[in-house]
Order: sequence, then C-alpha cells, then structure tokens
Amino acid sequence: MTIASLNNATQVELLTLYREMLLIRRFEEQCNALFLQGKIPSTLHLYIGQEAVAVGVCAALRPDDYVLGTHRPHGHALAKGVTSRSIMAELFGKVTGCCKAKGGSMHVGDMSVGMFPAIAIVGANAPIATGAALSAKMRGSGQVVVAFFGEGGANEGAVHEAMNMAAIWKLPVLFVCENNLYGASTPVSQIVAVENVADRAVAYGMPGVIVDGNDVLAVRDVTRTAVERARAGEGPSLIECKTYRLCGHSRSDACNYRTREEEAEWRDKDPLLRIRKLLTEETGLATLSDLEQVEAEVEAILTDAIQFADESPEPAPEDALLHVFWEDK
Amino acid sequence: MTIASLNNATQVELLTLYREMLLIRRFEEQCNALFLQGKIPSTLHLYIGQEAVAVGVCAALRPDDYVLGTHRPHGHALAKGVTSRSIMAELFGKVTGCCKAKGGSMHVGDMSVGMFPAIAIVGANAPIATGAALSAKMRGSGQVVVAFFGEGGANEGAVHEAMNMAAIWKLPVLFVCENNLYGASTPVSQIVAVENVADRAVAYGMPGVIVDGNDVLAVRDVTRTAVERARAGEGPSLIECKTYRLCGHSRSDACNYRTREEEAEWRDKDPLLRIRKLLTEETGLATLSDLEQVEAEVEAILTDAIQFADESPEPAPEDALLHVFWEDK
Amino acid sequence: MALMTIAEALREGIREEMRRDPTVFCLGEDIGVPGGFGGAFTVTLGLSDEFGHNRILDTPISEIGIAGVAIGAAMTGMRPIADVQYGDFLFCMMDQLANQAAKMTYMSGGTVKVPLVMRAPVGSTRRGSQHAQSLEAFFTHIPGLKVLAPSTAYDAKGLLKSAIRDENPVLIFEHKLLYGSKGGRSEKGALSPIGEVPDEDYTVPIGKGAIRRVGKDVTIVGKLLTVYRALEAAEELAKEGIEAEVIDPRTLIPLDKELILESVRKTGRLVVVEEDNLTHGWGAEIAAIVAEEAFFYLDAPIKRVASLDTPPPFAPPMEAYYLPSVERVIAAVKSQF
Amino acid sequence: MALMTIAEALREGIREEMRRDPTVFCLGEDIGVPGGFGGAFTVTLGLSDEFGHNRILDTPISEIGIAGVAIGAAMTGMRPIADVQYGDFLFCMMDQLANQAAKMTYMSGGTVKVPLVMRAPVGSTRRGSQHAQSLEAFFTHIPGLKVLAPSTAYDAKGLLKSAIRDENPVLIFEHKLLYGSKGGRSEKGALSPIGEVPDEDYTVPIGKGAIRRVGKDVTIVGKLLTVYRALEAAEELAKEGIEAEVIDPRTLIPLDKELILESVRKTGRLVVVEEDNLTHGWGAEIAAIVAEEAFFYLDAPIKRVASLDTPPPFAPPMEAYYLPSVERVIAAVKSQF
Ligand SMILES: Cc1ncc(C[n+]2csc(CCOP(=O)(O)OP(=O)(O)O)c2C)c(N)n1
Ligand SMILES: Cc1ncc(C[n+]2csc(CCOP(=O)(O)OP(=O)(O)O)c2C)c(N)n1
Ligand SMILES: [Mg+2]
Ligand SMILES: [Mg+2]
Repeated sequence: MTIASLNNATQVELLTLYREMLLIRRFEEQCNALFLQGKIPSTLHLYIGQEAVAVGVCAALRPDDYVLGTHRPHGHALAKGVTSRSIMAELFGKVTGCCKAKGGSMHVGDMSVGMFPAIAIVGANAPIATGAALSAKMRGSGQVVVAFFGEGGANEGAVHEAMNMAAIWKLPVLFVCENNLYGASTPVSQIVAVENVADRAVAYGMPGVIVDGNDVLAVRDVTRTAVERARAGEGPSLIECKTYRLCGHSRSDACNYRTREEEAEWRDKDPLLRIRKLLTEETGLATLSDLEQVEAEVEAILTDAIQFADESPEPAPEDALLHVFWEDK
Repeated sequence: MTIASLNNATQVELLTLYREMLLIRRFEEQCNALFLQGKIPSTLHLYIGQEAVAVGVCAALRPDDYVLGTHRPHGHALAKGVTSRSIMAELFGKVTGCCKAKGGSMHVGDMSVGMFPAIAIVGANAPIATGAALSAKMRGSGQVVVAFFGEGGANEGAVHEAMNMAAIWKLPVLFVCENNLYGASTPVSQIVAVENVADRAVAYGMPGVIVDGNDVLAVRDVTRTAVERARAGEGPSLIECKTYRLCGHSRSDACNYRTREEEAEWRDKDPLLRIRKLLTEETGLATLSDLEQVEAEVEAILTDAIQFADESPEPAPEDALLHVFWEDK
Repeated sequence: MALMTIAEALREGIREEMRRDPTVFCLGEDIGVPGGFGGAFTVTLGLSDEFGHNRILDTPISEIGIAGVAIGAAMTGMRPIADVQYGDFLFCMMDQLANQAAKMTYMSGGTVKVPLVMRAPVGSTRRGSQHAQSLEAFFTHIPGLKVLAPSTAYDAKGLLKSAIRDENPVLIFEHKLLYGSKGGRSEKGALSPIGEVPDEDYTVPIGKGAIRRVGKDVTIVGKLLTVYRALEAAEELAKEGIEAEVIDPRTLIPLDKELILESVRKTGRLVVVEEDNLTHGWGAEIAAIVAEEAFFYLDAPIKRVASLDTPPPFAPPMEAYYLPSVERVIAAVKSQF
Repeated sequence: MALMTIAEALREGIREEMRRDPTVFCLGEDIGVPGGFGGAFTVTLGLSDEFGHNRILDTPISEIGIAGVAIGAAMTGMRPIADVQYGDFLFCMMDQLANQAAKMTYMSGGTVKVPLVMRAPVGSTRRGSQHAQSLEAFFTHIPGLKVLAPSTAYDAKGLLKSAIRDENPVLIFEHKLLYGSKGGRSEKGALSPIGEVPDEDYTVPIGKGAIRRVGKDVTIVGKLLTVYRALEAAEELAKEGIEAEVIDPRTLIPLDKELILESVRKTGRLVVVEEDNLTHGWGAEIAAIVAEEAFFYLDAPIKRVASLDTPPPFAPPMEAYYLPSVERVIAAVKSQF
C-alpha cells in the first residue's frame, strides 16, 4: 500500500473514521431493533450503507461549520458531532432528546455542534444552506455549509434555486448529493436523464465532482478540496457520492423494487468492510484487536445512549404548547 | 445574397414573417398610447424588440401545436394566431376580449388556436407545458408544445422540474428562453453565473441551442430542428434566443438601470430593421412599396381592432361571478 | 357488495374509471414502480399491472412539476389523478394549485377547463411536524378548487369517481388513519372503517353532506377522522341523555350548508371538530356561517374543538394532547348545557 | 415629526434598523439595482446608496430561494428582511414559510430561532388574478408565524421595527393602495394615508390593536385598506344615527382578541370587513371567536363583508363588484338593526 492510496491519513485518523462509521452503522441497527421492540415510536429512514459519505464529508469540516441533513439524518447528525444520547432520546420521544421530543427522527439536529435540525421536505434544505452560507460570508466567519440531498431530491426546484444563488454569490456551500440509486422505490435511471447528478454543476458554473461514496478517504479528500475553495471565497461545489442504501427506504420496506443480486454486489462494497480491510489486510495499520477495541467503544456508547434514552422522562403532554415562538419557554 | 442565408425562405414567407412582426410591434406601440390615453386600464409588459422570437418560433409550428406565454404575452399570442381584436378587447376590459375581460394583459390566450391563457407567475408555465406535451404524447396527437420564459425566469425551480420531467419522458416540448439581458431591472450577469442559459440543457440531457433572437429566420430554423426532434419522439430542446427589450419592463419604467449606449446598440439590431433590410437591400425580394402595403395591412388590422375594442361593451359587474367553475356559465 | 377499506375503495374507483375512460391516468412518486409501495399508502398498488407504466406514471420528486404536469395534461384532453405522498408537500406545489389550477378557468373567461384530481393524505401519525398536517383550510379558501374529504369506503369510491368526472380541479383529502388498519403500510392507531361498497357503478354527488347520527340536542360537525371522534363522543353523551346529531359534510367545497343550518336550527347548538390547528382553521367558517345564518336559533356559544395552535409535535404524549380527543368533544358539548 | 407615506415610513424604518444593527439586511428581486425601482413599490429605493449592494441584496427570480436564504441567514446570526414583489408569489415559497420558517423553532425544541421579516404587498389593482390576492388567511393559520397588517405610516414603521427586532419569522402584509398616491409607481385609486411619524426611535408593539373610531352601536373590524372602507361607512352611518366603532387589529397574529371582544360586549354587533374572498377567509376566525366568547352579548347575526368567492377579475367594473365596497359595509350594518 502506498502512502498515496491512504491519502496521507494517519492510523489515528483512520481509526477515528472507522469509529464514526461504525457508530452510525450500529446506531442504525439498534434503531431498527428498538423500533421493532416498540421503544421507538417514530418512523425511521436508516443510513446503513452510506456511512462513508457523512463521515468523510464531516471529517473535512471545522466544528463550527454547518451541516443540513435530510429525512435520513441520523448519520449526518452523528458525523457532525450530535451525541448518540441526544439523538436516541429524541427517537424515543424523551425530553432529553436533541429536539426535546418535538422533532423525532426526521428533524434531529443540534446547532451547538453545527447540525441544523434536519429537514424532511426533500430538497428544502438546500436554499436554507445557501442562506447560512450567505450569512457566513456576511459575518466573515469563514464557516462552510454542507447540504446533503439524494439523487431523488436533486430534481426539486428548491435545489436548482439554491445552487444558482450560491454560484452567483460565490458562497461557501457544498451541495453533497448522495446518489444511492433509489429515491424510495424509484430508480435513478427513471428520474434523471443524465449519467451523473454532478453533471448539473455546469448549469451553475460550479465544479461538479464524482466520488466513490463508499470510500471514506476519497470522500474526505474531495470534500477538503471543495472546502478549501469555499473558504477561499471561490464559491460552491457539487459533490456526487455514488453509494447504496443497504437497508429499506423506511421501516417496513422489503425492497422488492431492486434485485437481491444488486444488493449482494453492494454488500461486497460495504464501506465498513472496505475501511476494515484497508486498516488490516491492506496497510496493516491496525490489528484485529485494535478494531475490536473500537467496536467495544462503540458498543459502550450505544449501550449508554439507549439506557439514557430509556430512562429519560417523557415530555408532559402540555409541553406541546412550548416553543411555538422563541419566547415560549 | 445566397440562398443559404435566406434559409430557403420564399418571398411570401418572408413577407408573412415581416407582417407578423410588424403587427406585434405596432400593436404594442398602440397599447402604450392607449394606456396613456386611459383606454387600457391594465398593467402592460410590452414585447417591443423581441418580435423575431415569437414570430420565428411560431412560424415553425403547426396550428394545433401549443404555446405558453408569460407576463409579456401579446407577442406570443399574436404570433400564435390569437386575433388582434380579441387581445385588444381584453386589454380594454371588454366582454369581447379573449378572456372575457377576466384575465387582462397578463393572461391573454385562446386555446382554439393553441395559445394557453398566459401565465404571469414567472416560470410557472414550464411544468404546465411539460404536462401538455405529456398529454400530446399520450394522445398520440403529434402536437408540440412551446414554453416561453425569460432569462430571469430560468432561475425558478418550476423550470428545473419541468425540464427534467420533459427530458426523462422524451416529451415534445421546446423550452424557449428569451434572454433579453434583464429581468425587470436586474441584469443577467447578476443572476446567472454561466455564459448562456442554454448551457443548462446538459443538466437534463437535452440539446441546448443558442440563436440570434433578432434574426427571425435563424429563430425559425432552430425551432424547426427542435420541432422535428420533438415530433420524432426524441424529446425536448432548450433554445436560447439572445434579444433585447426595446421598451420599459412595464409601464412607467424609465430604464435607468441600463445605458442609453446599450439601448442604441440594440436599436441598431432591431429585428424589424433587420428583416426590412433583408427583404429590400440584401435580397431585393421586396420593394419599398411592398413593405408599405404590408404596413397598410397592419394598420388596418389595428385600426379595426381598436375600434372593435372601443365599441365593445364592458362586462356587467355581476359577470365577476361567472366561470369560477366550468359549469358556472 | 364487497367489504373494503378506504384504500381499497379508492383503488377500485381508480381502476373502474381508468377502464371506462382512456384519458384517465395517474401520476405521482412511487405509485407504480414494480416491487414498490403503490404510493405512500398503497392506494395505487397493483394498478400498473393492468394499466402499464404509461398510465400509472412514476414521477421524479418534483411537486411543482407533478402539479404543473397534471394541469397541462388536464387542459389538453386528459384526466390526471395526481398523488402527493403526504399532504404537507402540497405547500411545495401551492403556486400551481392556487394560482394556476384554481384560476385557469376563471382567468380564461370560462374558455378552458382543468379536470384534474389531486389526492393528499393528511393527519398526525408520529412523524413529526412536516408529515402530519391537516391542510384542508388552505384549500377551501381558494375559489376554483373543489375539496373533498371522504370518511367511509363508500364515499371514498363514490366521491373519487365524481371527482374524476368533474370538469374542475378537485382536491381529495384522505386521512392516514382511515385507509385501513391492516397491511404492511398501515398506521398505528388506524381505524378500519371497512364498509360495504357496491359492485356496480355509482357516484356520490359532490356537494352533499351526510348525517352520521341523528340527534336533537346538539349538532357536531366533523370531517375525516374527527367524524369518528364525534360519533364516539355522541355515544358517551347519549349515556348522559344528550343526543348529538353528527354531520359529515363529505364535500368541503362546495359545502352542503343547508344540511348544517337545518340541523342547528333543530338542535340550537353547534360544535365543530377538526384535526387542523384551531386558529383560522376550517371550523371557523362553519362557525361564522352559523353565527350569521342561524343566529336566532342558537342557544349556546358555538364551540370548536381542534388541534392546538402549534405545529404537530412528535412524541406520542404531546401528539395526543395536541389532537382533538373524544374527551375534548364531550367537554365542549357539555359546556353548552 | 415628519409627514410620510407608508412606503416612506417603511423605508425609514428599514434604514434606522440597518444603521442600528449590522446584522439586518434586505434581499429580494429588483430591490437595489442602480437605476431600478427599489422593489415593486419603491420601499427600498435609494437604500443601496447608503448600505451598498451586499446589504441591499438583489436576488434572481427564485422565490423558494429567497425564503430559504432568509431562513438560513436568520438561523445563523443575521436578520434578513425579504421582499416579495407581489403577495401572490408567496405561494411559490409556501413550503419554506409554512413547513420550514414557521416550524423550525418548534421542531428543534426551542433550540433555534428564525428572526426573519418577509414583506408582501396585497390587494387588487387591475392586474388580474395572479397579482391581486389578499393572502392573510393562509398565513394566520400557520402556527409559528407572526403576521402584521399596518394601515398607517406610524404603524408601518413602528411595527416593522418590532418585526425586525423579533426573534421569530414575521410576515408583514402591506396594501398596494396604501403605499401613497404619488410618484411614478403609485397606483390608480390609491389612498394616501400620509401620517405623522416621529423622528425619534419608537416601536409599535406586536399584538396590540387600535380603535380607529369610537362608537357604541356596532363594531366594525377591518384591516389594511378595509379599515378606511369601514371608516367611510361609519361616517355615513353616523348621519343616520348609527355610531360604529372601528377596530384595526394591526397585528393579525398574535391577535388583540380582547380589544375586539370588549368592543362587541359594548356594541352587541359585529361586522368584519376584509378584502380577501369570503369563504374560509380571515374574517371567519373573528366571527368564530366572537360567536364563542361574546355570544351572550350579541344582539344580531355576525356579518362579514369580503371579496366575492372568485379569483380577482381584471376588468374594472367586475373588480369593483368583487371588492368589499363602502356600500356593502353600510348594508351589512343596517341589516343588523
Ligand atoms: C418534497 C417531498 N416530496 C416527497 C417526500 C417523500 N419522500 C421522502 S424520502 C423520499 C425519497 C428521497 O429520495 P432521495 O432524495 O434519493 O434520498 P434517499 O431516500 O435515497 O436518501 C421521498 C419521495 C418528501 N419527504 N418531501
Ligand atoms: C414568480 C414571480 N416572481 C416575480 C414576478 C415579478 N416579475 C414579473 S416580470 C419579472 C421579470 C421577468 O424577467 P424575465 O424572466 O427575464 O422576463 P422579461 O420580463 O425580461 O421578459 C418579474 C420579477 C412574477 N411575476 N412572478
Ligand atoms: Mg436516493
Ligand atoms: Mg428578461
């Protein structure tokens, strides 16, 4: 393994990326189980299979940069630093949740770590990201903003308006399209006539980059380039991450709109397998016991988060009346 | 003058194009005067300077093809064959108007000649055009649909959604962008970061064509190509016509956001001057007296239209209650 | 007669109309993908097997486009039935519905028609603020739209058929908890108002309400799910000797105003129950009509029971508190005596 | 004290707040282009001379984008004032306003705020159906938004300043015929409610209505232009011995309910006048509140005077018939005696 293929990542960095990806994977698997147990009353869109995108992108960000997630936001939120406890408690519908149980799965966020409340109207987060980037520019804060959206969401008018405005004002925002080949049940080939969503960047005069979304280092590196550009005042980028959802669209989805063969192919490209292999077989940077230690850390975090969520109190019914306006506290 | 530069147009064809362009020009000039005289109670967005676009495009259409206009629709409507009488009466607010005085300037249309009621919400006509094209395809009618919009309107989300849907379904629709350099007071350079609006066609996998919008033959010819493609089931095209509005955006616009020099330059490129020159000096296909005859014809049409409008009755106040639903007649 | 859920009844209604009229077609997100869901709530499930993918047309996620395409198709000889996965997304296509579809016939002086149907699920089902709203009041305020709200399988099919045959844009609101309580996509807390649906062709006329329970002491007007809340409340109230008349307008625009006024003239009391948030909600108009047109018959203040004036909250205890409960209906009625 | 039109008062209000607070900025179409219009109705005219084009930001024609950008900026430390050229275009940005701006604070459990101002002109002025609507009722029904409707220069400036300093999304409806009747962009039929505006800093509190005329026989509630229609009607009625109290709520959400209830308790009669179309309009809520909370004080049916339930027609005779006239207000009041 040459240094180049590691993209200069150190062992510590790689293990950190691995830990974050694993945390998301295990968090989502636990969610699924807890949903089936009736602990989570919310609907759920899980991030299984796409971990390298959120983790790779957020690895290239500063803590004070902003991320805007989607209806599938747990991965975005965890990667940006929202705690497992506060997300899990939110899903359980507990007052200790990151949105005090007002939001639920589709709206998790925590502005104190730069994660906007996630937005479940597909595409609607893009213009808000452009606005945050305008604000960063106006305030001279040097912050960069990331809007995640799917290849399905790319066809929303909101995304078009947002990209155009970001481009004309050269705003520090990254439009990260997670192309997981399906929007709910609909394959990308049915809803986009071009080869790549990134091809749309030329329509706005911004760079369009395509990256293997299951390769966390590759994602991190293209993001770094785009972030540098953005911070230098050179404007937005569109990054398309080719990936796959290794789970249903939402709960109770048997995925009959895709083949078992296709799923198997992508399971072989599982981003977790990939980074594990990189760390062990390919570079020898980590031993199996290093990985086990990471796994143990992750399990401890999740056990704690679940316990925390489980033991946290439910909101009082009348809490529904709070927070309609900022002053209602 | 070679045959090529005439694009095989015959004398009769050329004189017809000239007549239609002149009709629009004079119609709009009369509107302006009539507005100042208090005869027209409506707001007005005039088409002066852009005549070659509507006329060139519509010259490539069949009578049963559809056109969707904008807030600046008189030219589109006249070119598609709506009568001067019925448009003028509409502007006067008379029951004989093409919309029975319900619509006004911004909504003129007549479906019996394929002109949709114009839509004054910028960009909103594009998805409706896509729907009409879907319908044409489903009905197997062979009809083609044209949606006009400005370079300003190109930044509406509605246009993005419409173009994408038309592309994936290979629908017979032409998106004709009239780039007249300004959207109201705002110059195109401030709102689009790319050189040409037509560059956006690649985002949808459709052809993007740029044409001199003041050259009626050039417009007609690129439209013909796109129409053939559309009728052959090969899908939509985006045609950008570079042109200029030789008048204010709407009534009471002193155009102080652009220079008198720029205006003078474009006045030299006036599409009417151009076709006159082509007909006389360049090809000798018409004499000055031929042109004068056309002018006389146009004046007669307009005199009649104005008289018709003037003498037509106003609607009864209670007519306001009609037509909310189809059955309210 | 077959027993059907509302989802099934809607599906059969679409099927029959598509068989009858080749210009009828469906469009929407995930409505016909092989192996897919048949729309968010299974209404179009299996229809592409019979009608193919040209007539059960899957769209990109482009709500402006879906509405616009439906309008353009409707204006040129087709009869589209458009599906929006959650009513909340109607806001994304609001311009197309409010400024285009609703006004086209009028602006054109009655020269064009827009015979489209738009179906939208509403209701709060633990999905948080953006997948839970009841949006009826936004659309009943737009002249040029007809607005339907079926609460039984019989009405769902009959009204849908009327809507498809109507020459105007018709919006049908369907409640998520009324589609039926079985199947993979069914919702927690769903009622299963399985009902008899005739095998032969029938329609339910647009503009006619229904009396769901006869009573003489108070008129309760509900719609969609709150019809059932009202009926439950009425049963409780009957135990205490208060006989409530429960009215289901079924059609919100045009409204069967006389049915409500007649009932109030008899009972002297009105309670309006709806799931939308209270202020400037649909119920305000019902109250205003009665306060003008049956004023002298009223024996007690008009009461409205609705959701709180908050966005829909996620957590179940807050959601339950937010929604109009049977208890709140009972309390409102009792306060009038 | 200076005499100002509403357009001037708004402009001065923006100017003062932009001087006071560097986070305040304006965005919209054609608001600051040199040589341009200063917005569709001159409110921002000249402001870019003082504040430059970064703070008076011209946007593309992208309403979703304008609203979204305002939200994103507001959530991250700025205080945007967004301009929509005609209120009708609010439908294009409806999702951003209704699903995003209004719900963000709530969905986040009160952890984020969205201090944005959106200004929108309303009213029918011979432009046809898509440039004439009064959209208040759509937005007063969305929990999480504050909605203002100033009808005098004093209130316009004072309320705008309160809106800019508010931590929530605030929508300000301005009537095209109230901006002032002079200048190149003024409208036919415009009133010129030129009023005194203090030179020193002042605000008008959000949530406080105003009694524009004191009376004892009937309460007329109007807003924006219909305040003036109501006042005119009141003068006529006074000639016949009927003394009307005219109330201008100024703030639609939150509403100064007590002011209205108190007046109705005194007069026993209520007429609500608004320019929006009648059915499910803003006035329905006012009627519903009174029919519940002041029921026992009412001596006559509650009347509403509004535009017809049609889209706005173009031709002047139809437009005049469509709009709520002084005559219709007078007739409504008289019907109560
Ligand atoms: C405006 C809007 N339309 C439709 C939906 C329903 N919906 C939720 S997720 C989804 C599919 C999204 O596909 P994509 O953008 O590719 O993201 P993915 O789910 O694949 O992550 C749809 C249609 C929505 N939430 N918002
Ligand atoms: C959705 C919407 N936003 C704004 C407007 C107001 N408006 C009318 S015309 C216009 C400029 C349009 O520019 P462009 O699309 O270039 O067309 P042009 O006027 O140059 O023909 C604007 C902003 C509108 N009518 N609709
Ligand atoms: Mg996807
Ligand atoms: Mg233009």
